[in-house]
Amino acid sequence: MTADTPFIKLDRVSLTYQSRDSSTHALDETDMTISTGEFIAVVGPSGCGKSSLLKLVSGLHPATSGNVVVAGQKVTGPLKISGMAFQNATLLPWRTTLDNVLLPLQIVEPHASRFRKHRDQYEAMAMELLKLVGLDGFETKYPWELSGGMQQRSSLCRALIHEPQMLLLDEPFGALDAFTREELWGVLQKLWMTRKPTVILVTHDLREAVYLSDTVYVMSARPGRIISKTNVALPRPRTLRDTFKPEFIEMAQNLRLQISEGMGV
Amino acid sequence: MDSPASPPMIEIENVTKVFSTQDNRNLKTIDDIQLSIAQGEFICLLGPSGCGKSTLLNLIAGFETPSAGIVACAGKPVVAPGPDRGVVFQEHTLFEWMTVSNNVSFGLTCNPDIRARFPDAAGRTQACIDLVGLRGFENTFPNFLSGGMKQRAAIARSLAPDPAILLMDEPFGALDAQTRFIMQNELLKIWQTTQKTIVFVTHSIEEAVFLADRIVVMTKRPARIKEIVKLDMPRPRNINDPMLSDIKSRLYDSMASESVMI
Amino acid sequence: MSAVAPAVASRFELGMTRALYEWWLLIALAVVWIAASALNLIPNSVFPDAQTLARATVDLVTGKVGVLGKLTDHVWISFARFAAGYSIAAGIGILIGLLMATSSLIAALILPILRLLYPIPGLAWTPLVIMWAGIGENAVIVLIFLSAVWPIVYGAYDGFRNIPRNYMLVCRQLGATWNVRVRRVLLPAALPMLFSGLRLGHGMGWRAIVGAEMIAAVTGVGYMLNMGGELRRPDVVVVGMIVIAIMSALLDRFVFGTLEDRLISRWKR
Amino acid sequence: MKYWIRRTVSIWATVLCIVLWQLMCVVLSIEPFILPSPILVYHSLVQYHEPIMIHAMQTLFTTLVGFAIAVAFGLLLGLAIGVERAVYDGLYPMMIAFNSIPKVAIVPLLVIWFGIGTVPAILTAFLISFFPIVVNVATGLATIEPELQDVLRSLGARKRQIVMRVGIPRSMPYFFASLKVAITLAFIGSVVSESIASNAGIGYLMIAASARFDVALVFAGFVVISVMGVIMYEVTAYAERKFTFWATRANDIVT
Repeated sequence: MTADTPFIKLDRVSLTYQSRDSSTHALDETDMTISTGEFIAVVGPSGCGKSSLLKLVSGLHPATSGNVVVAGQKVTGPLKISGMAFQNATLLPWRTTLDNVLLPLQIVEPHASRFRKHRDQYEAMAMELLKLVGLDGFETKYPWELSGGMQQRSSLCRALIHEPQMLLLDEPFGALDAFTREELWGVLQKLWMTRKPTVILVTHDLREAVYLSDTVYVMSARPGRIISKTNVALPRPRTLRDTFKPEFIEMAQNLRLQISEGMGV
Repeated sequence: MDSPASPPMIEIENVTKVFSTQDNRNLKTIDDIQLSIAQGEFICLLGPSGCGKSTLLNLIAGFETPSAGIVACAGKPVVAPGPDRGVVFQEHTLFEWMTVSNNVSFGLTCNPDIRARFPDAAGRTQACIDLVGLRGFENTFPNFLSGGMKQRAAIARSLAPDPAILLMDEPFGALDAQTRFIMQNELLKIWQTTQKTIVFVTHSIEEAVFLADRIVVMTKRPARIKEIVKLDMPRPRNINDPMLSDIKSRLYDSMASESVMI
Repeated sequence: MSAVAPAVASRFELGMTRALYEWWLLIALAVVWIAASALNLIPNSVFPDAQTLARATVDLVTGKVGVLGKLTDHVWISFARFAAGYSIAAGIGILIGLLMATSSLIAALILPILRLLYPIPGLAWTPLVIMWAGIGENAVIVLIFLSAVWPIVYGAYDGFRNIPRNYMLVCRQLGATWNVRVRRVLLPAALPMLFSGLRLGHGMGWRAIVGAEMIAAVTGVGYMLNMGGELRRPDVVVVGMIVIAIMSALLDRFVFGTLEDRLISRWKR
Repeated sequence: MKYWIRRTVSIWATVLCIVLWQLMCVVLSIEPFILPSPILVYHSLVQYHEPIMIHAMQTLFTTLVGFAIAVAFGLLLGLAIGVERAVYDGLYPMMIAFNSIPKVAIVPLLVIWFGIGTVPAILTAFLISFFPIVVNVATGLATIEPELQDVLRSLGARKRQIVMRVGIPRSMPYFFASLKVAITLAFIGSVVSESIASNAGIGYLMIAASARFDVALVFAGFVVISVMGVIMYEVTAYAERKFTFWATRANDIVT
């Protein structure tokens, strides 16, 4: 399913946040190897440094020690090859859905300098993505006219519009109700299967992790450390009905136990 | 419905609730519900959001009165809220300006009758705090507690006057998945220790299947009882149990037909 | 800063560095002003230099500027007037806010009037108040009242109105008595908003007192300041401004700050 | 029908108040120099409409000029503070100190510098009204969601791009909300300054009238002030609705 060359490699990476009068040891000696086009999920207790991992890989925050290598290069600053989405959709309320999706193209090169001339072409790209997530017909709506689930769909489109090689998701469905969340798993799976970016998904929801990913990493409580790696060999595309199958449930249950152990409960 | 061996703790007889809206329309939220709940039973009310589960809970609590039918607890018809039926809400439950122990003792000191019933309020308060695992946080203010600990304190407060019934309105709905799992286990422990009758409102199938003796599945508004699923498995339940996954699958289909997807 | 330095010294250093960092502009301006004073670059008729300001302060405190009276007397008079006007505003404002929150009928009756009167600046009432109450104590107190009362009403109304429904449900369920509900639940729950209304009202009242004394009184810091203007004494005006700023800051910081720490900050995050 | 009544309730309440006021004056036969009836006030308005007009125009002029300076200055300062941490650190303590001085206290100083008249009124209007604009614009800029900044930075956006694409549009609702407050304050500033140190404007007119015990004219001035205040407020509120219709989260805006 995945290519052999590692796309992301973390080598004994540690991260300590230093503030005025305290320091927080967020990540400790973490090793990770992620192949090109792989979908991985990171689960673990609250505040275990899962989100810090994303900051390191995206180059938004430098590691305190150790090496982060993405696409064969050591990460020293923002990479411009990643798309990000968060629990909060963070759409710009003064832009329509279409314009929100187009935002990265106005910033990232080489698109930014070509944007004005080739706007039609870019809009067609965006429309294609919106159609893929089921938002065609909503492109002229403003974010506040959309439901939470729709906002999250547009946020995913915005993260993917510049065709990033890497998609970083920080609990993207955490604020949605159960039904919408499960529906969006299907949407994300479809997006991934058509575009094949390398995905790191940070989540609380073990069923979500198993449903979506090729590999699930479990992190321990702070300071975060990878304590287990589980391959999910279920065939794709996966459906909600699969989540009631015994092997699925068993996998989720095992992860739950590992997390409890990692918390020292 | 099978009749429980002991006399029912809660009896809901042909209850209907109609609200009148601002523009003078009548909105039926609950339609002819019949349900009896045995002493010590753990009941989950499961249904789509906004279907009237909470209204049913409010009727048992006595916050609302039925438009038709009767709700009775321990053989007496419900006319007003009372300390015999503890309520735990999803949020805004703890008094922010009181420490955990003052919150818990509030129910023991807020009127003379109750004060007479619990001469050792301090001891009772400490016992409840210990029961929910909050020892060491007696003097902490709620805003300095995590979401799970807040709900622990809220449960302790509702348990303090020793109610026979605990009514819980999606109490773990605002917690993250991990904390929710811990709290569900904790609640089962408390239930087994205290032998309360619990009515628990939720829209999560997983939660209902993990907790309940009987799951009452409700339709979308106006809420009727769609089916009642009885679970005999011992606790703590193993989620791997194939019986449970069958039930979950069935409940999922049952719920899916009642909810409108976006 | 070296890591081995003793904690006390490093905290002091840190504090100094931070103060310097945060107050650089103010410190720079003060340095420029003192330097310009020393070189006699500022004409005293435009802005007082350091020496003049210091002398004016001493003269005013000791009462040497005959027509202007003693600064300390003015401060006390202004303060007493403020206390009187503000207390009345607090009492009446909280009462009205509470009544509005308890009855939607009262709220519907009062809100339109409130919306109409709130935007009218307290000082715009001055001509009317002078005619009704004459120049002097009463006029100033009424003007402070009229400036401070509106935010207090709104604060109390919002505070009592926005008490989460669940609090009342919990009280009903546990069978709390009326007394317990009011004293232990309603008042503390409304307190943060009520308090911010009181604090806002304090600011408004304090701003009004200067203008009111300028127009409608012959004593008080505002009057002294106005006289300074008429006597073309920028030094007197600047001393007055500084005194007023200090008085208002002291009240806000020490009275309201302490109350907030004691009553609210402990539990509100 | 009901909706229509609810929309106009403040007008009805005002009408009701005026009717009650008139009735009270007639029934209790209150002396006009204590409380003139609305009809007397109306007569005064008509009788003195020419001087009232002239003074009102003067007040309008000083208010608008002061307000315009405040908008330009406040917007620039707010942007500087919101974007640059060092500017924020340097200016913040001074702004707090400045804000705790009642602006009226500056009027005598302005009079010493510029003499009695239009300039102190304009400056008072400016000084009293720029503060909320600064605070709001800076708040809008400073509260960009960290996640959004991450999204933009991961795309390689420079600070200037973040400010232009997100910061400034985002601070616009805050800016327009602050205009409503600022115009009211500017109006207060010029009226108060006129009452203390001027020979023109509505503030001066009212003080002069009260010195002659012409109570009806004072009330007429009051009416003019209210009407002008409401109109100016509504104009800025209209501008807000028009330009930042997309900002539905009105309640997290500082006022």
